[in-house]
Amino acid sequence: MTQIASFTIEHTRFLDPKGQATQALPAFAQNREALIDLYKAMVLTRTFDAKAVSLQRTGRLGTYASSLGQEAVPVGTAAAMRAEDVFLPSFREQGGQILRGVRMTEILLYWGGDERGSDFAGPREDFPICIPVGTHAPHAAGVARAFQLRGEARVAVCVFGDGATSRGDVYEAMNFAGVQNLPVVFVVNNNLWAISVPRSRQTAAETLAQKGIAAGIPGMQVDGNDVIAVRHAVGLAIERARAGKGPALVEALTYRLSDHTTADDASRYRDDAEVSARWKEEPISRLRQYLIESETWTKAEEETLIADCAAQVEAAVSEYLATPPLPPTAMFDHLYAVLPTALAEQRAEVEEASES
Amino acid sequence: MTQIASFTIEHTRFLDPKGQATQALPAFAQNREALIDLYKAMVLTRTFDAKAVSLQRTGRLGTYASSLGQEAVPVGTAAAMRAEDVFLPSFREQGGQILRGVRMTEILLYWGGDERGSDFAGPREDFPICIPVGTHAPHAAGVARAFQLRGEARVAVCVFGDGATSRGDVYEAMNFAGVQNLPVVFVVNNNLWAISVPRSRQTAAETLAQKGIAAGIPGMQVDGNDVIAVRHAVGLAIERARAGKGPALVEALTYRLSDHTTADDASRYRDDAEVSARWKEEPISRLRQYLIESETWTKAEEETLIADCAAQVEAAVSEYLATPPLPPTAMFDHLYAVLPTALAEQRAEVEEASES
Amino acid sequence: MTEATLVEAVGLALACAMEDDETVLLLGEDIGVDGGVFRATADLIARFGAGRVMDTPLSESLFAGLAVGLGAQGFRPVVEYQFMGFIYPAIDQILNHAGRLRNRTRGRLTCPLVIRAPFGGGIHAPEHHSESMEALFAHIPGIRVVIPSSPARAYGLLLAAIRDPDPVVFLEPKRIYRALKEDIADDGIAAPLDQCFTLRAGRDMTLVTWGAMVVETLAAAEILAAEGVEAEVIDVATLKPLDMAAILSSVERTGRCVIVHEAPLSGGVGAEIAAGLANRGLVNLLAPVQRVAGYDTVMPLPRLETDYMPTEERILRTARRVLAYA
Amino acid sequence: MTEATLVEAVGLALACAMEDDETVLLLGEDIGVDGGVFRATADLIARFGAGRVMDTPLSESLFAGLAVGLGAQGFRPVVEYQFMGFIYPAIDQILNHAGRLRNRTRGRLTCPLVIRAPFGGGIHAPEHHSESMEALFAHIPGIRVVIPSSPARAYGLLLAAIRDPDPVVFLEPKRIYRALKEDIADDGIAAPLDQCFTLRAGRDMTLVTWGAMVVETLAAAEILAAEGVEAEVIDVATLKPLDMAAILSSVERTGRCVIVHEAPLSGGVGAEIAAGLANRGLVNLLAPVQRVAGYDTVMPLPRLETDYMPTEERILRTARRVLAYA
Ligand SMILES: Cc1ncc(C[n+]2csc(CCOP(=O)(O)OP(=O)(O)O)c2C)c(N)n1
Ligand SMILES: Cc1ncc(C[n+]2csc(CCOP(=O)(O)OP(=O)(O)O)c2C)c(N)n1
Ligand SMILES: [Mg+2]
Ligand SMILES: [Mg+2]
Repeated sequence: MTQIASFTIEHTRFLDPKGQATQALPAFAQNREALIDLYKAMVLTRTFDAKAVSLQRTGRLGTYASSLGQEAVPVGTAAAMRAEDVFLPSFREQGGQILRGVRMTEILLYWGGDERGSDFAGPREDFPICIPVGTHAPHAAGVARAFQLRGEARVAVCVFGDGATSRGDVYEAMNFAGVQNLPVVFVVNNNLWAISVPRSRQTAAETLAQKGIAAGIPGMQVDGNDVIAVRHAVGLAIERARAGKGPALVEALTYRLSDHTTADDASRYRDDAEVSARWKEEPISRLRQYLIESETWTKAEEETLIADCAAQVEAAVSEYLATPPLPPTAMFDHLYAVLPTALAEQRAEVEEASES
Repeated sequence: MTQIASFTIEHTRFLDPKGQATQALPAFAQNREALIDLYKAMVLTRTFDAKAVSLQRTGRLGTYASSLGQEAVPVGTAAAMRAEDVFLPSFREQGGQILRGVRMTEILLYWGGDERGSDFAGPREDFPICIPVGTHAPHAAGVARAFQLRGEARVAVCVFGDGATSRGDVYEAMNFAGVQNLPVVFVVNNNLWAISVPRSRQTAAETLAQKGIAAGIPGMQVDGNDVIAVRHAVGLAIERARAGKGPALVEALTYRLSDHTTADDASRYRDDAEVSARWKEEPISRLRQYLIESETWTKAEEETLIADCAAQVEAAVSEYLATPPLPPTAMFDHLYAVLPTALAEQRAEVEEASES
Repeated sequence: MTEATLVEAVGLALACAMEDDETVLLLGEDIGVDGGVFRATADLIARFGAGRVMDTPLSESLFAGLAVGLGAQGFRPVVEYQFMGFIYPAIDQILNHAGRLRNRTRGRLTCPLVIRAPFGGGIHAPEHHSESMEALFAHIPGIRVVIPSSPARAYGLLLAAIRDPDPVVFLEPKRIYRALKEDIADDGIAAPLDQCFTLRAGRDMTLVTWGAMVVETLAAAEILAAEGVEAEVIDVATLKPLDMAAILSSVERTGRCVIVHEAPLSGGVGAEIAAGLANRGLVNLLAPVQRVAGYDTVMPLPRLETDYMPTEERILRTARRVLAYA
Repeated sequence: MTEATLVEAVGLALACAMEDDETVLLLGEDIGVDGGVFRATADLIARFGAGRVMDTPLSESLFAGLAVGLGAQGFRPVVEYQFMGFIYPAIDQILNHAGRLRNRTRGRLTCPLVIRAPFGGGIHAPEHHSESMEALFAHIPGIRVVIPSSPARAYGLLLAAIRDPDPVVFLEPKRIYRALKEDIADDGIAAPLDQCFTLRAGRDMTLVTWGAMVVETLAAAEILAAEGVEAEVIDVATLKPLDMAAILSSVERTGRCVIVHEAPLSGGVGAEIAAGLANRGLVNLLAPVQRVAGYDTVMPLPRLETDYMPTEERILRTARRVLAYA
């Protein structure tokens, strides 16, 4: 027997659960403003999530997927991107979408059942939320291929969950990205649960990062509750991809503190004790602790931030609630570039019905 | 950064291209008869393939996929199986099927366009040839799950090509097999080409064996032109699986000396020089060389074998050519257990048409 | 007798089938301790164990293929897809393998699997959760497509589907999962496959439908009855193979037919029914056959979904036009 | 003017579109140096380079998704599936993404992709290589389904499909890939989508068909003509959206209609056409609409495939029955 290949998987963390630095922070984190921006984005995300859940509970929003406890993953990821990169989120990355300029009103419209929620005023090339798990990984490869063909220094960034790593689509996309050396970064939000299925029943692989090995692309794991680690590792992967060095897979290890969605009741399948224990590791208090201890964050600033986030979210909610639905005929208006004549009769029927 | 996982891939070979042992042979190969049986099975396969190609060329068979140069993979694999195991081949493993008792007449009927070719008289639980690449890997996992549920010490063995490793189905099946610890062995016939696409354009992974790492299952590579190595490594994997220790992936590195199928002309995309060079590594002369040099194989034995293989193949061909087609109504007769009344009219129409 | 909703009846049928026959197995996402996103399999893992009620990884293409392997080995797997919107990766296995295995091996290997999925709109579900694509399955040779429209039929038809020796795609109208309760004897008696159910007898016209649309169609029939028009209401139930004989014999009597389905109009199963009537060229047809269906558009998100779905009013409007036909 | 077979015309259209518009890209298995298993893309890699003519790994589900990403970025990807039998893993991407992207983003992101696949029986191909499953696509909202039936129409319709801003599934009848040559001007002029083509005018009956069945249908029409019956022959060409207006106007004149397709009868696109006629309730229909189609069985392996496929004789038999109808 001859050994012909060998691989290792590394784990990166900068802040431990108590907010203590475990090693020297990366360059970007030397900048107070940069860290505070990450902190603010996470707090805004949590404020937004809480409001969205309460809108759902009071019948003013459809099913909603909170990112409670996982804010560092989308926020750290989006923070590592440039404006001209393209973000392909799944359904739990509102934190990253907001940071990239998707309006909170749009996100509410989407979950409130209105297609205009995916017509982002902001990042026009970003993909809408992807519900069928993992099916956007091939899109990300396609977007990256477009960049590569045009010789653009842009990167496609695709986020999906631990459950998604069991989908053939995700594997096929990573494999293709590897063989074509595409500028795409895949980020796994490993929150340890796919609805009721724990990570351990999803795969026998010791890490999800090693899924990259099958595709011939580098895989690494980070502490997904440490936004500095996420921002750092995803940033390295993005800049590596931008430099033409190909794709990578980053596994961000975090925990879903909420139910799967508002339609779920996690107490049916998950121990409360497990959840309580995990609260000790969540990303916001961890970074706050670090900021406070490095004496760069005051109580006054915290209070201002909380008030500010609440106000921003309230404004978005009001705008959302005040948006009248589209007319029923809207279902025909962007079906094709030009409505085929064969459909004119159906459209007329809807128009008539909605007028009567 | 902390290293949290590491993996290695090993390569196994016993006989080099000249038929020289590179290390002590495994136990089974100490037995002259065992080695001669492998040799005979490979020669029979090559004889059968040559005949099938010539039948196709003369319009007496449909498209056919020869296994020229790759005989060691199906033969070594099937030889490592027990009768009660279940074989799930793709379309190039006739050598393994024949060894397991599928009649050559049946294989000819199949490629000749007759469904009875998949109604094996022999291994009744073996799967028929699978044409849609890689789609039988989930079947193998299902068969293995059946064995596991019934507590049977049986193993499902699934063979597919290097191209198939790019299919999501194959990954999903391996991943599931891993997480359920199923008694299934996946064998990749890595003949370095998927029609015109070379292995290097299929994936950036350095080996195909490492595809197992993503599924959390062991992967290993063997010299697929060394039937002893194939028989040995697949045998170890099968017995490991039988003992309840879970699935494995074996990559057998070989070379497709023929066109992809009789419908293909490989000279359009592949250098003749590459093919000629690879003839030096092919499995049959390699084992013959070893047998001759270890003085267990005589010229007379070789001649008898060749005559015997030719006779067996001729008998199968005659039987095949003498088999009249099914009546047209046969297309209804195994569509459902009982033909639904809604289809009676269609069947009657076919019956009428075929009588007139 | 147990009072049960449609989704509870599904659970009762699964339990009954598993009790009777230990080759019956369940596979799917979250069907174990969670009991399925609609709770159809609630408590079954406790009763039958994790061997027979298996939470699978998130691999939709895999499940159907796994079931083919299990089926060939003599098990009767029942696979749950969480929503029809996620079943499409399985079409390859259903079409290329499940529907063909018996035929291609001349009966040597068979595929007694059931694929369950909730479908249809009207519950304000997220994107991709509300479509009705039964026609994609109804065109595939070698399989059956069955849709129940009441708790009792869900119970009986699901039992029949599980016991059937061939693959069945069993689609559950989730809008009426909990719409009403019905007494279920839970006696293990299956309902017949391949047959329509006449839900209401009538002589003046035939309304043909299936799934959740049975509700609006029956309501429309009640209103027509109040106006003196007796509409026969047929629940097709098995969409493939189609019991055209039953539909023909009704329309032969009534002379008028309206077909109602939620799926997009073009190429929906309603087309096959209308074509079946057209092919037979009923002499006593008093009006052209009409279809009331979803539009040939993408199913809108919840704010407009009710504008997409056929309503009692649309059914009535069409029925009246058909009745008015000279 | 070049003389070209249907498959050569496909190649000419691809080359013309790539020459005109550098956002047009090809993806698929073996389409590069090998030129595609049917040689449709022969020489294109030499002419346009490996960037625009890309051999993909063996990942059918991936291709369509890749094309969605490329399309959203302003490219016009043309994806080749080697045979229709291997296209089914792409249905998820076509249905859940390609057909919806424009609508769900209100036109912000679009999907101008073309998916090509050869289909149909009659060339003694292996298992899974001979099916006709166009109806599965024709039911999907937001896409077009186009099938050419001659070299000239293959050229013109493929150009139109590539230039169309929305997704098109373009299915090529491989039995007639090399059946005849036609003069192609290669002038970059597209043929109209969404319209039927009348291949033969006639007053006595309408024969509606598409793809390879055009051959048998025209042959049947010739024989009828010799008997004094003038059949109009319509090639549907765009199966979705369907040009019912053209079919209706023909059948209104002729009073008789036979629909011919190779796909299984039940739920085939013929059902939608028959239903469209039934819904309109043509007053001057002289005979019931009939369909001549493949059976609702698995397409048999080559030894019996011609017993499955509609023949000129079956078309004639049905046409005569329709003509004899009182
Ligand atoms: C293809 C598909 N199958 C099933 C579902 C239903 N579903 C929604 S989210 C989810 C679990 C996803 O788990 P994971 O990928 O870990 O993401 P998470 O929800 O934990 O963020 C499932 C099964 C879906 N949306 N898409
Ligand atoms: C899903 C699918 N796609 C495409 C094809 C057409 N095809 C047949 S064999 C083949 C290449 C297979 O390559 P590989 O897996 O390496 O097996 P090999 O033929 O080399 O033994 C292709 C593309 C197919 N049969 N199935
Ligand atoms: Mg998760
Ligand atoms: Mg190969």
